[in-house]
Amino acid sequence: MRRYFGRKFLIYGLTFFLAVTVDWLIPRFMPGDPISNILSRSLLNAEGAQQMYDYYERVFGLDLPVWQQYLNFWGSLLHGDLGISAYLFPQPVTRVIWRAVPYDAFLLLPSILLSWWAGNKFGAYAARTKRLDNTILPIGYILTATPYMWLGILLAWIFGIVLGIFPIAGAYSYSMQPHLSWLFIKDVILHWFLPFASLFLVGFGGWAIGMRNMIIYELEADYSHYLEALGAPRSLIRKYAFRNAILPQLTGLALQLGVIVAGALVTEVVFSYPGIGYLLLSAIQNQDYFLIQGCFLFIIIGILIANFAIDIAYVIVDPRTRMGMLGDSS
Amino acid sequence: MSLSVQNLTVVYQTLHGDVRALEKASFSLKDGEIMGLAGESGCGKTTLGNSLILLAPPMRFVDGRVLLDNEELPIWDTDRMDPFRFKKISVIPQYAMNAMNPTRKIGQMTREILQARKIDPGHMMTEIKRRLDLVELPHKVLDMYPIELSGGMKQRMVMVLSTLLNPSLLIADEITSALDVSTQKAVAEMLVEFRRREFVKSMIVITHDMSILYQIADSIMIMYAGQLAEKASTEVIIHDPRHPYTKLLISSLPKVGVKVAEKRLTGIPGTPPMLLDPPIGCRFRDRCPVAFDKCTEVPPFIEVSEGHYVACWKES
Amino acid sequence: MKRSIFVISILVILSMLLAACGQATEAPAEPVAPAEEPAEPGEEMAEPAAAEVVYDRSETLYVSGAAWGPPSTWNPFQPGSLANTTGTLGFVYETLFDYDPMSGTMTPWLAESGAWVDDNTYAVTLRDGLTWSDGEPLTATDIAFTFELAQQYTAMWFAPMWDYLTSVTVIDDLNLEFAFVDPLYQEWENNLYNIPIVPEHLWADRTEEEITVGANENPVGSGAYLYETHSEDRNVWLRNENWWGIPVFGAPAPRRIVDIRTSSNNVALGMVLKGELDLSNNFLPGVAELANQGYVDTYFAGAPYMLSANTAVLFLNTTKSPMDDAAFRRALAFAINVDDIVNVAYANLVAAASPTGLLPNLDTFIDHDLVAEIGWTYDPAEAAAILTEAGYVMGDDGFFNAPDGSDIALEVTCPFGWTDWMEAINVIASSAQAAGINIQAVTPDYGAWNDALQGGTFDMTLNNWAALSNTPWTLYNLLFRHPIQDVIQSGNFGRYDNAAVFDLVDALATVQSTDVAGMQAACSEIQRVLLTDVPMIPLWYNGLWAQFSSAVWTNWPMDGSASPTLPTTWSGYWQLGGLNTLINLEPVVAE
Amino acid sequence: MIERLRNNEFLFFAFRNKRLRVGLFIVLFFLALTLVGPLLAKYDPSEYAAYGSHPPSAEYWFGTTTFGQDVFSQFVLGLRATFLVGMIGGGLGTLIGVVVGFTAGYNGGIIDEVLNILTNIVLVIPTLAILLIIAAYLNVRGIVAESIFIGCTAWPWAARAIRAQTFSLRTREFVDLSKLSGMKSGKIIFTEIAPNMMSYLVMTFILQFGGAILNAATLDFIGLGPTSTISLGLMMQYSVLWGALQLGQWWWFMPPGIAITAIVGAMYIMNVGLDEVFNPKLREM
Repeated sequence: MRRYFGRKFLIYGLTFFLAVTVDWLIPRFMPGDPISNILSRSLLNAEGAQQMYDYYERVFGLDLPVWQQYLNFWGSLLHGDLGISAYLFPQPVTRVIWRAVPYDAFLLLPSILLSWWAGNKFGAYAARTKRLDNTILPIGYILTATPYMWLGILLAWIFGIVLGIFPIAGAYSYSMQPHLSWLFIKDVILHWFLPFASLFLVGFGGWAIGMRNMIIYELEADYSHYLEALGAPRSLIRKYAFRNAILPQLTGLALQLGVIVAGALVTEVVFSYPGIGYLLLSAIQNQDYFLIQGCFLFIIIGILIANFAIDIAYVIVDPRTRMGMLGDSS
Repeated sequence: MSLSVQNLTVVYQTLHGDVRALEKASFSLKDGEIMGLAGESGCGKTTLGNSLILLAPPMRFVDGRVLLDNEELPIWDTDRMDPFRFKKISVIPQYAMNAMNPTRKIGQMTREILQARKIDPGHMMTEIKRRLDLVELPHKVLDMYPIELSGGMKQRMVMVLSTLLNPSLLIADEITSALDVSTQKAVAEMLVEFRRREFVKSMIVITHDMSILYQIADSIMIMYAGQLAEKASTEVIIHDPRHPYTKLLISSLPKVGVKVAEKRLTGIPGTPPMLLDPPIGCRFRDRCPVAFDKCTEVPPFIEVSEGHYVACWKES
Repeated sequence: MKRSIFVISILVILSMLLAACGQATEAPAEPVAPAEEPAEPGEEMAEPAAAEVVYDRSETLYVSGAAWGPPSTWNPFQPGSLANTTGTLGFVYETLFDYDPMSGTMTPWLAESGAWVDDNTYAVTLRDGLTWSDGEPLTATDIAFTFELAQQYTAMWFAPMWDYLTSVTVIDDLNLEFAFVDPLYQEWENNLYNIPIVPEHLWADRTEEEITVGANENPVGSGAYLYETHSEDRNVWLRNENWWGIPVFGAPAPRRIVDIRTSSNNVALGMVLKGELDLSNNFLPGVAELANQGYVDTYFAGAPYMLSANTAVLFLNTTKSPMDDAAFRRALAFAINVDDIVNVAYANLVAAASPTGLLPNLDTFIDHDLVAEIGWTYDPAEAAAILTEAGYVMGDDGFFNAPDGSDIALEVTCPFGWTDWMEAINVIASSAQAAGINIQAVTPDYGAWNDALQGGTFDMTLNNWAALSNTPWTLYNLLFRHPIQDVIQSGNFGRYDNAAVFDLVDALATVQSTDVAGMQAACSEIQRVLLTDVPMIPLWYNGLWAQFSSAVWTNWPMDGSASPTLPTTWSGYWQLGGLNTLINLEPVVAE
Repeated sequence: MIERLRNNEFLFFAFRNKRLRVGLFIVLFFLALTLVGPLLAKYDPSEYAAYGSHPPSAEYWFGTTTFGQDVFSQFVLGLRATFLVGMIGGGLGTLIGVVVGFTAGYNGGIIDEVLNILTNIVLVIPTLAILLIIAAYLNVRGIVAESIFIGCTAWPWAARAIRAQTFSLRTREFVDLSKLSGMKSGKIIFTEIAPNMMSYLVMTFILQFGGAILNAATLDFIGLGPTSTISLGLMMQYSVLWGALQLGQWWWFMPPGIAITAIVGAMYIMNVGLDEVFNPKLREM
């Protein structure tokens, strides 16, 4: 167990370090010059431009030697300071991101957890009968194979445009100011539903199939046969199979996080939902390296935390990890 | 008569048709008899073992009757078999190493199985503990996960578990093959001990390992290509086999007590026939040194002397 | 386990929901920058409105197309690209004058009048009774303060003006004088309606950083609207009922303006079709169709549907061969099929540009005889003729080779994702190829494109950074910006180096704006250089994209309506008549 | 005896397996369309075939875009891009995965440790984030470049799976070794591990193939795809960007989505089919 966590921490540590370094490289690596991008649209005459350029360079601290910039980056990072957004100048990056985080949590957590839960239940159920398996399994496959944004587009087109049931842009109506009333909450949920649905459906399909396959393997496992030989009822066998099939699914969840984040990004783009993914895209389109850095960092941290949570859950449900027999190759 | 099997025929369903894995097997076990069941791999001995307790697809029951303590076993109907399993007939499977749910504490799993069989685990506990002592397992294994046990310990745990309800027939399938020699010996002796204490009435011990049988079996039954070849007391099989196949088998063995493992019978030219469409008559015919035209008919499995059955025209 | 997960996720949903609302509610109430305390009174006026959380459609105007991103700064001195908060200049902060491109006249705004007393002195008289939205009076000292900020801080965009502005003298509350040496009359006039006047009593004790780049949240100005709130995708402005201008100009019709930042134009399009948007200033390619079907209104009933906002110019890198050859450049001008750009890439939403590059509002300064004489139109044959004459030889690959026999293979670029321009450069490339000039269309990412543009490493590229202006000098000053630097922030990207024309432009700058004839003469000379030497090629006028619906608000400016003004919300256009448009609007009376 | 039947039964099962057949058919269908499509397409993908947007018709089979480009022509070219990405990206991903996974699994020990940590790191860092940066770093991008960095970031899970597989096979062989005396381990690798791995590799590749396609679509959609050609993802991006939804130009955004979903879905279904073929436990008798 100690070994298990020791190794996990090592990996997370390394990952974080590398990620941050790569992150720091972004503005230095990418083409274009953030400052001239800021100034490019402002109609200045020659000397004015030059003066402003120098000024901004100081503001962004790009006039220091590289190694110092790197150290400063770590320094300010530990103080939770990610610099100033160029595209949302002069807003601090952290503030911009914090404004987006709740929307992500609101969109991602329910869709991930619910799709995982429902998918597993459903997959286990589908594995039970051949008929269900043959009819519903393909649907699952089609769902996982659907590109997030396309499902988003479809839902937006059908429910937003053709049927006009749901709004397809923003987090709440333009005609409202946030306040606590059922009207507003309903409005928020209406805006939230389609993006949630597209994330949920794609995930759901994947988990259902994963679980279905897992269960089938487990039902063929030796311990299942032994139970049969001892005349144990199907219910017990299924119970064991499900419990054991959940474990790989849990690992799967950890592995999927990256993909899901990507999915969330494009989904937010389709529905212009003001989460980090959407922010990241605008940052990229506007060459706002500092904001890109911030978003990237947040995503990494989020995923690391999620992974860690899953590791803990794993230790709780799987004795083998506790025995430290599996290390991390679970 | 603890067990009597008559004309038991079981096939494996494959897409190319039925593989006749067990052909008209008829034999019986006396109360308290430990019968060894030997033969090359793929000769159908495991099929026989399984068909007695868990006849599941791709196996298919074709014909025959099985009486256990003069009661018919509905082996063709897995649901109706359930009441007998564990209570009347039980098994120590080939895969005993992985037989236990890896994510359940052993004690908990035991309890759940017992409850599932409508037995109050409560007053089984003392008995379980007694038997753990017997197989030299500490009581705390009940609070352990299978992964924490060594191969031998798991093996013994499964033995205790399978025999917990004192079945009158126990099928032990290759229980020793995965163990090192010393543990093998111990496990084998425990089987005898179990019978002595009447945890089980009689046993069928399926194995490649003649030496084990030599130690513990009262009688040995030899199978070839899905057919019974010969059954007799251990002494007789070892020293005075009658069936040509048995003879070759025994003679091909090095000194008794040495492990033969899965070594193909190099002594005998040819290989066992494909059982998809087995040759008519005696299936050993093609390889048999003494085969003659009569062998195109299936030889009956007849008692040539007290408790000694042989399926060979030469002998009848 | 399963149950727990279920429960958890339910809880999560609820908590997130509340989180989102809670977070959203506090969003507007951002930590306020120092020296904002006096903003309180303004807040109070906004008070009753702030209580409203659901807006009354009939008094609200929904607009979009101005913001490039979420509102981030309310600093009126923030240069163009960052002014995601349209209205900071115009709604909150006002200028001395207003320029109406439709009539081509300067209208006094904060100023009651302004005039050159002599060649080096400009006198301004303010209107009486000007007030800041916090109740303080707006006086000449505020004007002086504002102009002097630029003297103090070189990072202000209009700081260079102090090269010829020597002093600002306050005479009394309403009168002040600006003293100059050799003033650039043209630039000065342009600045008159671009420099926002800020309140001294709130700005005096701000640091340089706060003034030049501070976010200036909860701004307090003198204008017709008050900042009410904002979020990621909108700015909400509330009418200033105590605006000094109401008795002068009349009150703007909409009580509240929600300026929406749509993630992409298609969202705006959807909202326009649903009638959720009253005025969209986004570029919507399909809109000609919709206008014809009557779903939306545009300024012109037919092509080009839109007014012209700026000139898309093809800059040629004159430091590279063969663009360093005037003959080649002129041939290229004949080789580009502008009509295809207009018809295909823009589906008739734009108009072809005059070779002089000047927008229609400056038509008086176009020397039409000159254009007729030496201007160009699409004519591949002519292009071929010019090239052949200049010694270019048609190669067997169907493309001309340079006189020295070397192959010609050029790239025309625009940023990836600027789809209308991407289509445009496709047309440029294909029509040039048809004329025997080997040009490929290439679309790098914005950053790389901008590097090449400002670093002068491109072959030829599109640019349209000269804004709608009161003077031809603005455009020509951009096209012939000098001196030429290694990195050119804006203008003369092709590094066309011609002292003669530079002098002409500088001369134009110093012509009194009242001296129209003088300006025309100066322009004519510049245009002669432009047409003969072809340092760059003006192609088409980008539209002042505007599509509006009369479902809730009517009397939009349209071709033919009495004294039309610009139907736009773009940042920096409010003082170009945008505000008058709001004043002229009329609510549709229910039933 | 099942063991002995398996080999000659493989093809039999393969052709009998419904899922495998369906999946294969769909993939082949689109592949064929990719090959013959350009011949059928009447226009150049970027050519302005029509004046403005038209719904599908005999002239424009899939209609035209807002700019009047022929959707069908773009579609077939986009298909090619999609398959290319799948092939190169999926192939590369599989290759790296195999090398890393097999080395780790077969050698074990410190090599395993190191590779394992590496794998986990790449696994945790969200692929897209990296792709975003790489993609943004290249100013002018082509399909091949895109495929390559997709492949370079997609390998970890493959490596993991293959490592585990190699590991189990290896250990399984040890048991056997002790059983059957005198069989050379080299022979084991070829007779036992290789065939088992083969099936596994095929399936890994198929999954990587599908994954690469989806990744590419995502990149393209957010404008980080190829800048020099058309792809299905780009078609989706443009259609959304230019208000195909609002203007009801369904013929513009439907085909690319359907194609991607169908191809990837078919891949996955093929995968189950193969799984059932390779793994007798899952066969339906």
